[in-house]
Amino acid sequence: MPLTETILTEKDEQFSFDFHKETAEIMSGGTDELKIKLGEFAGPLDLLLYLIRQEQADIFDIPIARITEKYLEYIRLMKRLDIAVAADFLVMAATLIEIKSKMLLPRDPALAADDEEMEDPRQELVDRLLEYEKFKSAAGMLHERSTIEAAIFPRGPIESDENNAEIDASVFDLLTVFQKIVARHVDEVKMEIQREEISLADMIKNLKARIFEFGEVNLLEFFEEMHSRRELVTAFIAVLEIVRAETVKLLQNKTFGDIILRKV
Amino acid sequence: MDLEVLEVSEKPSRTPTELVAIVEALIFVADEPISTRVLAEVLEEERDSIQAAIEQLQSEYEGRDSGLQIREIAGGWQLGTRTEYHEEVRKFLKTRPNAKLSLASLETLAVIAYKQPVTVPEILEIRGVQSASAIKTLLDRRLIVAKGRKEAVGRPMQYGTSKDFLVQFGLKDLSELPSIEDFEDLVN
Amino acid sequence: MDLEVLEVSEKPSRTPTELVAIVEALIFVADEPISTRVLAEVLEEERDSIQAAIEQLQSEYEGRDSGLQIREIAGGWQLGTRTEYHEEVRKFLKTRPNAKLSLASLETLAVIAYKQPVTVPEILEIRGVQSASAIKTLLDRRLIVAKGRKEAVGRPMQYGTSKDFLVQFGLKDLSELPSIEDFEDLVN
Repeated sequence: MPLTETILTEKDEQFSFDFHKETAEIMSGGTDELKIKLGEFAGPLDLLLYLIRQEQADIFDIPIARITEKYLEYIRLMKRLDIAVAADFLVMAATLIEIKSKMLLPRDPALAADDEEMEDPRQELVDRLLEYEKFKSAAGMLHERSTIEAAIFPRGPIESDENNAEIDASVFDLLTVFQKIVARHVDEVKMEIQREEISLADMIKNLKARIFEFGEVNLLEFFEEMHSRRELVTAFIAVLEIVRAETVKLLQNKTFGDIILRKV
Repeated sequence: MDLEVLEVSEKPSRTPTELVAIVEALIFVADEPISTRVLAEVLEEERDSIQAAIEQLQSEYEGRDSGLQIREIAGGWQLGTRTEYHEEVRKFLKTRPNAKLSLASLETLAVIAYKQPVTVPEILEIRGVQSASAIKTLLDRRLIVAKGRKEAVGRPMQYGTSKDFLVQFGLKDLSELPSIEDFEDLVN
Repeated sequence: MDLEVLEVSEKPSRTPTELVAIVEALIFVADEPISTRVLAEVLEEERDSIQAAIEQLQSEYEGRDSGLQIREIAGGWQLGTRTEYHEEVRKFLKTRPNAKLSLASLETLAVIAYKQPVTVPEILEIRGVQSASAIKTLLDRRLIVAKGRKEAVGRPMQYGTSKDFLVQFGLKDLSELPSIEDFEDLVN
């Protein structure tokens, strides 16, 4: 079933955004440059702010019809350029069209006179834009800070850094890895056939030989080779034993990343 | 002779110069920023003396135009190279600057830094766009951590910034971040 | 105009003070002793200038009674702490390992956190390895506490996580422990 978002405007003009088949009109212009620009928008609010600025419009008095039109044009262009248009961009399109139609409704003169503070249909959007823009500026500040920090280097490793083989991973990392491995072997366990099991001593010997030969061993790959749950547990204990007793370090480059056993 | 008195007087007596030197040595060997509190405890000195030693050390490094500097970061003191020499250092280490964070990741990080603890739906509300992959990136780079659950429907996980965030962005602590309201002036 | 001449004249021009600072920065970031030859190559300077810079640096460190020294080791230069302060350095390094948990302790803690209350034989069954020393470490560090005896053969002691555990991991209560489901959305 194609994922389609259909929006009706007051002129019965239909914008249909089909994630798979959308073929919108071609917009003229230097597409390469636009492609880069489009890719840079961090979200619909970002795009909207860009359009408001491009139109030199006042954020507190957004010309909603013109901005909506521009916004929809951009979405069409994104599709034309094969840039995946996230659902969030379409939700914003719908919001804009809704505001636009509300603005076109004639005001009830009786209500308007009574209630001075009748809400501008644009108000909520303006509030969101202002709030968002603060964080966008804060992101810029963070970017500057990280650029400065990247120019400062800490000292190189020294001897005392390595006097304990510890793992820099949270409880969650460890649990995730073990659960992943066990889950992967659940099916195999069901068909487990009686076979000669490798002893813990042999497992440790094999693993040591491998670390010695290659310098490092990817733990996930190593566990992958095990034929049964029991062998897997033996392998896991072997790893724990080696880390405790030997000059071997456990490394993990990123959270949920592969864990590497490396010779120190 | 009283033994107890002897024990009390065993508190290390160091000249100010020695204390400066020892503080320098400890800041150097520590593999993470080391706090004034830890220095005071290990050396059995008053925090004020430690603070004075660090200030002395900083001005020494400044005064002799050292290639290194002592900075306060993530609640502790750390030695690092001066920014002026980053080209030479990078050339020597043959490193490239870290992959920069995307605009989406930086925005998500800004929201988390200022609104922490904050949930995924709350981030969506402010950014107007799904931020799952940005959050994954930030977790991978250890810039954010899980901070318990929110007492709301579904008890969603909340996120906050990590110590690595302070280190990578050169902040003493979170209060060093400019107030989010300060950015309002830029907006208008 | 001759291009080659232009290239030659592009050699970096640094003041002696700058060169000293840069040499200091490179010795500091290097992961092993760095030789005069390597320094000369990276910085495109004469070996004599490098040698002079190092001598200058050494006498600066000497002159100000620094806690650090520049030593020649294995044909290269390295920054290290002065031997006089080894006692303090060692004392500091000894306090440090406690900050982190060993893999065995972390493993045991994870089992206790997710399976509590749990007995030693039960932990053995799950981990497949004796956990006595890890349990002792965790008890010493007050991360776990005894939670009464199990009504089973031998009435073994049961263990669970402590209040300190919650504090250290930033959890309000045990229900805040992350589960796989919390992170599944992000990983996809």
